[in-house]
Amino acid sequence: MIPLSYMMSLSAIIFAIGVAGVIIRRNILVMFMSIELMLNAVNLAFIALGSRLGSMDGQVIVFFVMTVAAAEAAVGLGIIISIFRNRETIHADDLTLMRW
Amino acid sequence: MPPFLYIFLGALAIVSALGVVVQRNPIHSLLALIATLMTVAILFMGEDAVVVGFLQIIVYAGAIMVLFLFVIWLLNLQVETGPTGHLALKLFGSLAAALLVTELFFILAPPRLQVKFTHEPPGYGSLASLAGKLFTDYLVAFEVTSVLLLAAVVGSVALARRLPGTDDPRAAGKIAS
Amino acid sequence: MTVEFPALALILLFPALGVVFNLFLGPRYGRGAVNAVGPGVMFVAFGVATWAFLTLLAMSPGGALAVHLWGWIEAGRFHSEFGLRLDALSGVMVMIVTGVGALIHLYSVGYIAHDEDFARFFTYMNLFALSMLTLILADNLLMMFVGWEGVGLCSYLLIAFWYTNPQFAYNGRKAFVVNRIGDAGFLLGIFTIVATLGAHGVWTLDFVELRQHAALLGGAAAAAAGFLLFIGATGKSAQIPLYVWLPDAMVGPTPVSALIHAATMVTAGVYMIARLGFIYTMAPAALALVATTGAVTALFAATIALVQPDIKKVLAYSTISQLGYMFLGVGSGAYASGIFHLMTHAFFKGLLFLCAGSVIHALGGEQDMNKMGGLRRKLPITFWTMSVATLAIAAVPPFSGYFSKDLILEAAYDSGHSWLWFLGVITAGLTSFYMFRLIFMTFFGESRVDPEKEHHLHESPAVMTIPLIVLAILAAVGGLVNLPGGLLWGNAFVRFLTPVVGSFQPIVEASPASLSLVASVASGLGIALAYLFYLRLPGIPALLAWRLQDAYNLLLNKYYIDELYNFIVTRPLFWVSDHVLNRAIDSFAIDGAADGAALAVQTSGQIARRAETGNVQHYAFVYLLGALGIVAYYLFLVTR
Amino acid sequence: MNGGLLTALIFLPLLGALFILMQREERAIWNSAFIFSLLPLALSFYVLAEFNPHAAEYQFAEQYDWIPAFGITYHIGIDGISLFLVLLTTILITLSLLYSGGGDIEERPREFCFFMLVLETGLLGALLSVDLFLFYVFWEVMLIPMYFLIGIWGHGRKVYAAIKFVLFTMFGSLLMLVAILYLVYQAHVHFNRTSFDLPLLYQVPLTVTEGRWLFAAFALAFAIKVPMWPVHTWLPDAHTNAPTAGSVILAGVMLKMGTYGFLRFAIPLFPTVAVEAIPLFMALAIIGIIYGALVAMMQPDLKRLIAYSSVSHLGFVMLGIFALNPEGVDGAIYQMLNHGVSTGGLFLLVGMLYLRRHTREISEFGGLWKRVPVYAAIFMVVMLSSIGLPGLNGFVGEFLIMLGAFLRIRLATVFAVVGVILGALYMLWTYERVMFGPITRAVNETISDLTGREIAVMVPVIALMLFMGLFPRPLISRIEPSVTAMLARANVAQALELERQPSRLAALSPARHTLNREPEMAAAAP
Amino acid sequence: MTIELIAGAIKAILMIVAALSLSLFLLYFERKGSALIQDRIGSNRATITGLGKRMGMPNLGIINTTIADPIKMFTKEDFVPAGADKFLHALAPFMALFPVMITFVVIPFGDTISISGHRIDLEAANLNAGALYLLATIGLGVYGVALAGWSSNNRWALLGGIRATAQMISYELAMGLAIVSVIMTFGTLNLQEIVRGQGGVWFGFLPRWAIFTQPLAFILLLVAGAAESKRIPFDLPEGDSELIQGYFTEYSGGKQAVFMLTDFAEQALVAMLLTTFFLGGWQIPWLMRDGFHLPGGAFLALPALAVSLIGVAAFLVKVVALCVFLGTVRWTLPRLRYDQLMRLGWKGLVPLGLFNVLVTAFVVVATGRVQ
Repeated sequence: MIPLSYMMSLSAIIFAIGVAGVIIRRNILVMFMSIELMLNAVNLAFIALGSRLGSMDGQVIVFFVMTVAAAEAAVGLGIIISIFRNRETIHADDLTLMRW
Repeated sequence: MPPFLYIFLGALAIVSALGVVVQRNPIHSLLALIATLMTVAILFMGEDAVVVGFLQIIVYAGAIMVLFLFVIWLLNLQVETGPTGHLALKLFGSLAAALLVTELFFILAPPRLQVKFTHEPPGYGSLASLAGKLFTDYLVAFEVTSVLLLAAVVGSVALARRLPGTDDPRAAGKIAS
Repeated sequence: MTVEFPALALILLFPALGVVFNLFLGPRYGRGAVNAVGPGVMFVAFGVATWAFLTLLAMSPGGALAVHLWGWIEAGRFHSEFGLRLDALSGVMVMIVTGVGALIHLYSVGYIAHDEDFARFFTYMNLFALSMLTLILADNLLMMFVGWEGVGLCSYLLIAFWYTNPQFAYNGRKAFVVNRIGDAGFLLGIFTIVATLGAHGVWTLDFVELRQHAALLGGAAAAAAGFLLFIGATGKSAQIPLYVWLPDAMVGPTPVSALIHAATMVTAGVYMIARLGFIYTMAPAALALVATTGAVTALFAATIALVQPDIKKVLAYSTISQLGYMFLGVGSGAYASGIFHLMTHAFFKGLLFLCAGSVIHALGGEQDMNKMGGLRRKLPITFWTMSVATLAIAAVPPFSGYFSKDLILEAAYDSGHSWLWFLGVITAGLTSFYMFRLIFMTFFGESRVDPEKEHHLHESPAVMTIPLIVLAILAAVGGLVNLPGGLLWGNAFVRFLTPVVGSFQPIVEASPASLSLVASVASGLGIALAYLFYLRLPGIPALLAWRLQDAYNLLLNKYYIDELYNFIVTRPLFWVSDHVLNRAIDSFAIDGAADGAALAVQTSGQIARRAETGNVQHYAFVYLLGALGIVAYYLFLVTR
Repeated sequence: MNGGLLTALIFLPLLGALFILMQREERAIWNSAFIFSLLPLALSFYVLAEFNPHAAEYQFAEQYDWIPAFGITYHIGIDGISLFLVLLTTILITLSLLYSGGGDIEERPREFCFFMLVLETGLLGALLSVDLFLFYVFWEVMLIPMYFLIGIWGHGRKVYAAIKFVLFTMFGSLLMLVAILYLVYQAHVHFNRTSFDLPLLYQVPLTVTEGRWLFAAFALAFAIKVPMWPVHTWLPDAHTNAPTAGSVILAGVMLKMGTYGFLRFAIPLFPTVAVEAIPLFMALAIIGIIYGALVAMMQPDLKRLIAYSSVSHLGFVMLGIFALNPEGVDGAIYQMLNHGVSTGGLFLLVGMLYLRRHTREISEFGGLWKRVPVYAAIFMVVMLSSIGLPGLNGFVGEFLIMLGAFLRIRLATVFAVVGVILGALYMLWTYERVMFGPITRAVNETISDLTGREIAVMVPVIALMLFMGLFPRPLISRIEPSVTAMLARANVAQALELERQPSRLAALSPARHTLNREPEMAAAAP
Repeated sequence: MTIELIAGAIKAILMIVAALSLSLFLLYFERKGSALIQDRIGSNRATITGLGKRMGMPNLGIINTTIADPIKMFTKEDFVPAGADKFLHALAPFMALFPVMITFVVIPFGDTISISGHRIDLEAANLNAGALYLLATIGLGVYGVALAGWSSNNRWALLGGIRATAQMISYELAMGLAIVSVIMTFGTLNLQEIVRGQGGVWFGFLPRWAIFTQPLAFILLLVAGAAESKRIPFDLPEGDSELIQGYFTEYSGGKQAVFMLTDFAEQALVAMLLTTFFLGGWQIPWLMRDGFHLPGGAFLALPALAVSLIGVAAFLVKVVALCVFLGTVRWTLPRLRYDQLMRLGWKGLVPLGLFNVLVTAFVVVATGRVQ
């Protein structure tokens, strides 16, 4: 069986990539995708630990994470659409209405 | 799961994840993401989470990503052009991310990360076991989640739809607020 | 002993009714009703007062009528009531006020005949009568203070009666504020008494009780109280240093000047001191102060009166000086004589003002004596009555002024203030001089009235002349109530008052006759000089005025006292409050501090909010840094 | 013992407020508002009738558990100190609603009436609550409606004024909250039961230092509300920019909350400290009196002038309170009422003038008497009462205050009377500039006299002035027992004994348990 | 071990071959069947040197459809439009084909047979989560179409892609629900087990096929499957009259062939699914392991291997029959409008499916068959 720390490290890497994506991409959509990446990394960690600990809870959590991710995607994309309709852009650094 | 498979899938996952970030074309990013999801799903199965793995493919790859695809089409997104803004931010962001990875490595390195290894019970990862958990210990959470989904559906419709009879794009915003 | 006499309340009630009627119904029911009600209530009050006074006379000496109305301020240990008390002193005063008051009200009917604000006028007049009577009939110091301030208010209102003239309004305010200064002293005096007696467990201001416990007061407190109350008196009775308002008060309608600023209100101070004689007797120092102030004021005012061209101004200053006499009297401890002069003065000075009013009325508001002269044929009644009054004020025997002034000078001498007596004598001379100057300039010589007024010169209507005549009679014979000791009913008046105000203990003995002789000579000289200057050799005054220019101007401008006050008090006060307090401290310092604090917060916020770029990715980055920090900390923990 | 009476009194206005929110048509709004302000008025008069004049303790008291966990109870009661302030509140609210209905408030009448009634609830609650926490709640409740009243219906820099008002008051009251909590904590330490109930907190023994700090906190909160010099600067702005009704309530009742707070809380809770503080507060009060008068004299704006005159008058009240003897305190309470009536009246009158000319600049007026005799006459009376003419209400209060102060510190009174003089000076001057002289502005030629409604508003005010001036006894006799009780409870007499030998102050002050409670203090300390 | 591997490989190949040959059959039926239905002659030219003609037999056009057409297609020019995303354009057809193809591995085409002691399951991959796998792969089918539409930089193509995607996503739901109800009835995700569960008879004569217990689900799966495979009446994505060729407008030659292949394969797949889930897969009425047990007690013994082979045959027959049925439908019904399509999907099938699942759940609980 694959050592736990390997799986964890893999998830860490994917997570970090997701983080980087959120920070460096201007396109909200892609930032969104990167968030999904992070979620998946976390899921991976859950699964790995769960199987090591022999408890289903990890998988259950992942299940929930997916569901929530689905909801989040639905709403998030809806928001993105209405943003685009109102502002004609989905570039993060153009959407700075909430500044001083 | 045999090690070579792990190495292969891991590499694939990392590469495609990187693809998500570095691809300039949203569609390509999306494909890369899908690839990542698939690989991760397979990794799940390798970790005896078969059902969850399939669910991941069905829900994530099969449904959510299609949503993304639609949005990309709706907004008719093209390749990101022009200077992509805060280069310093990009630089430091990547550095910070790298730093994060290293830190996590330090934490997750074997000596520090110890879990009390227990053998998986029979039927581990099967639909039955998952359902068992879901409908006993996590029943409330489950129901709440269903409500959450319902809310999300209504919400996203309200957000995305235009007011009937108006071309005013802000109408969507009005509905939303 | 004291007799319950509820009818006393009526004396107050009727003027009160007058006020209510004139205020609310007067304008509606019109001139006739007001003319009837305004003086009417006064006459009724006079009737009631006479009734009460006769009852008092019927009683044995030292008796009093009293009625307790209701408890007023009762807080903690202190308590004071609304109660009326009519003893000899207040009796005399009430008679004067109601009597003279009634006459002057009557006179006013004629005087105000052409003014559309008659209702307001009589409202004020009645209100004044009410306050004045309250002041007099009050059976305790605090209630007296009510009247005290009330009359001040009325004088304010009446001086500013023709409010459209800013100057008049200003004079009214001046009168009130100056009075207020005095009243402040009065209040402090009250507090002193209450506090001192309160320490001995006596928490009252009732005159009777005060008199009983006066001994507890002790010299020092008595002196303090006396002094403070006297400040009040100087304010109300226009003594140095607070006399400045009275001359300006003359801008009011002349009946007002007659009633308030000659006959009654201004004498309140004298009354008060006589009323509290028992305190002053315990404080010789205070008493001496009173006497001195009185004498000095008398002389001071007289000198100013010498050169004033305005007929009412002359009378005003003469009033101040006569008041000075009264204070000299009471200050010498001869309270009765002070009151006596108060009474006679009420008669002749009231009369003088009314006559002056009649003259002015005839001349259509002309007050400058240089534009008069030779009026004695045009205004015979006015002339005769006025000359009677003049004789009285000039202390020509047997006119009333003679007896009272004599009594005062005698008292002054006997009480050891020989030099005050001397001042008094000089003043007497000056008095007769300027008074006859007035008469001569007004009624004798050739007319200097400008032609267009000349032809419609006319004697005032009966409603105005009748009071003149009545008062003239009083002024003539009023003095007889107190013939010098030894003669028929010698000292009747003084003896009548003694139980209330105490008898006068002379320190040095002198023959009244000689003193009175000196005084008479002085006044005689005055008259002669006036005759010389203004009838025989009319050039002299101008010559003198030219020769002694500075002195003349000094007198003409009333020693520049107003200017002085303006310069040392009023102006600095306003300057300080405006520039220092209002601008510098309030707006700048205090408010500035408050706003400054706010501003500081705001600016810091302005700076801080720069961090809010609104760019999600910046936030995410910072967030990530935070996460890094936490992980690093955890790392540090686990690796340690 | 009719329970629920006071509760009804407090919450009837709130009920009315909610009812008004349901009204649509403007007439209905004003009428219902007026009716709903009449109900508490009637109730308060009933209370007055039922009030036992000889009892010093709380009457009609009610006490229910509110938040038992923290010993917070809903404890309300009324005594001589608060009785007439309650009456004043109900009367003034009614009058100002009656007035505002007459065209003073054009826009958003519903919200206006709503806030007015909510305000009334807050005021009454603060006056009637015996539980410190309850008091604090109402104390803050007062704030919000007034904030809106100024901010929405005000004139000029209304928002600035509103915010300034709220910030100033908040600042103080938060300190007070801290003090309250500390006090309750001490109560817990000593009687190991948590309670915000005033009677209990009176018993809490404190070291002198604690006492001083807590007193300072309370005093600051109340002093700002009073407002004492030099924390008065919010007042002119708030008054000037508030709508008429707002100014009336603000001056008439709200300022009294500060002085009331001193009487009810600051002094009885920390008597010895209060006694120590006498010279300081008397000095501040006197500065307030003279300063307020002088600054008022210089104001070009009528409302501003009146505002500063309030500073002066409240200075008198503080003077009386800190005389700490029956005369002074009675006078102070009486003066609170006077100020409520007379300054309230003045603000109403100025409001009426503003309604006609839309300016409050004194220089804009002059010679008005000819045009508006009735107005001028009423103004005259109100002004005279405000400058304390004997026979009108103002005098009684001022006299008692100065007497009390004189019995405590003679010099104080000497300065106070200066205030009296100046009061006359600036008031008469103002009156002169507004009413006397020739008519300088053409617009003033056409200005109309008071309407029936306005006269109806002013008549009660005048009547009150005369009544309170001539027959103060029925009021004072009801006020007195509670005051004497308060002073006794605050054992000022004893404290004064000690004041003579300050060295023994610490030893003999109510905190005489200090010595034997040091250990538990140590124990209590975390 | 090795045997299993070999067997697996064989089975997989068999499955692929079956799929491909079925596709070919369908291609043929597409041509001649339609001609038959529409009373045309249909393709009948190409021959191998006119052999058949000489023999005097009619030209059934087999050569045209099964050989000529494919050759023609694969030899045509592979055209890539300008501005197209070449990579994706090339990738799309295979992304479409791949999921379909891998789906076949979980379809059981026969009973377990034992060769020299090795028990071999006649199913390429016997997954415990077979049903889930099914859904997953079908779900992935979307991307090929979608990317085809997008990558060819053509309005019609894009529209077609969008239509296809939406349609498939919508009908996957109904499909899933139908399958779920079946899964519930048999209480397993394993297709082989499901098929086994359909063995035997009720009341002595009625086969235990799920179509009898789940008729509604059958119809659902039938319709949904038709829609999923974008066949008429659900062929809006490639509705010729509107979108020329839909998402593969810009495809030609081999790539287009792959798309067509995908279509046919999908059709076959749907047929197999229906067979497996509802028509008892390889089961034959009254045939037990040892032979036929006819109603009325008659018995006909058979060897095990024979039984298995008959099963396989039966399976194929059923599938072909279904394919023909689907084809017939295709040439019988008119095309829906898009809104009708969506209404049918979301307002018709999905609620029905949910209702069905509900009822099934009640029944299952009531009959107490819950482990």
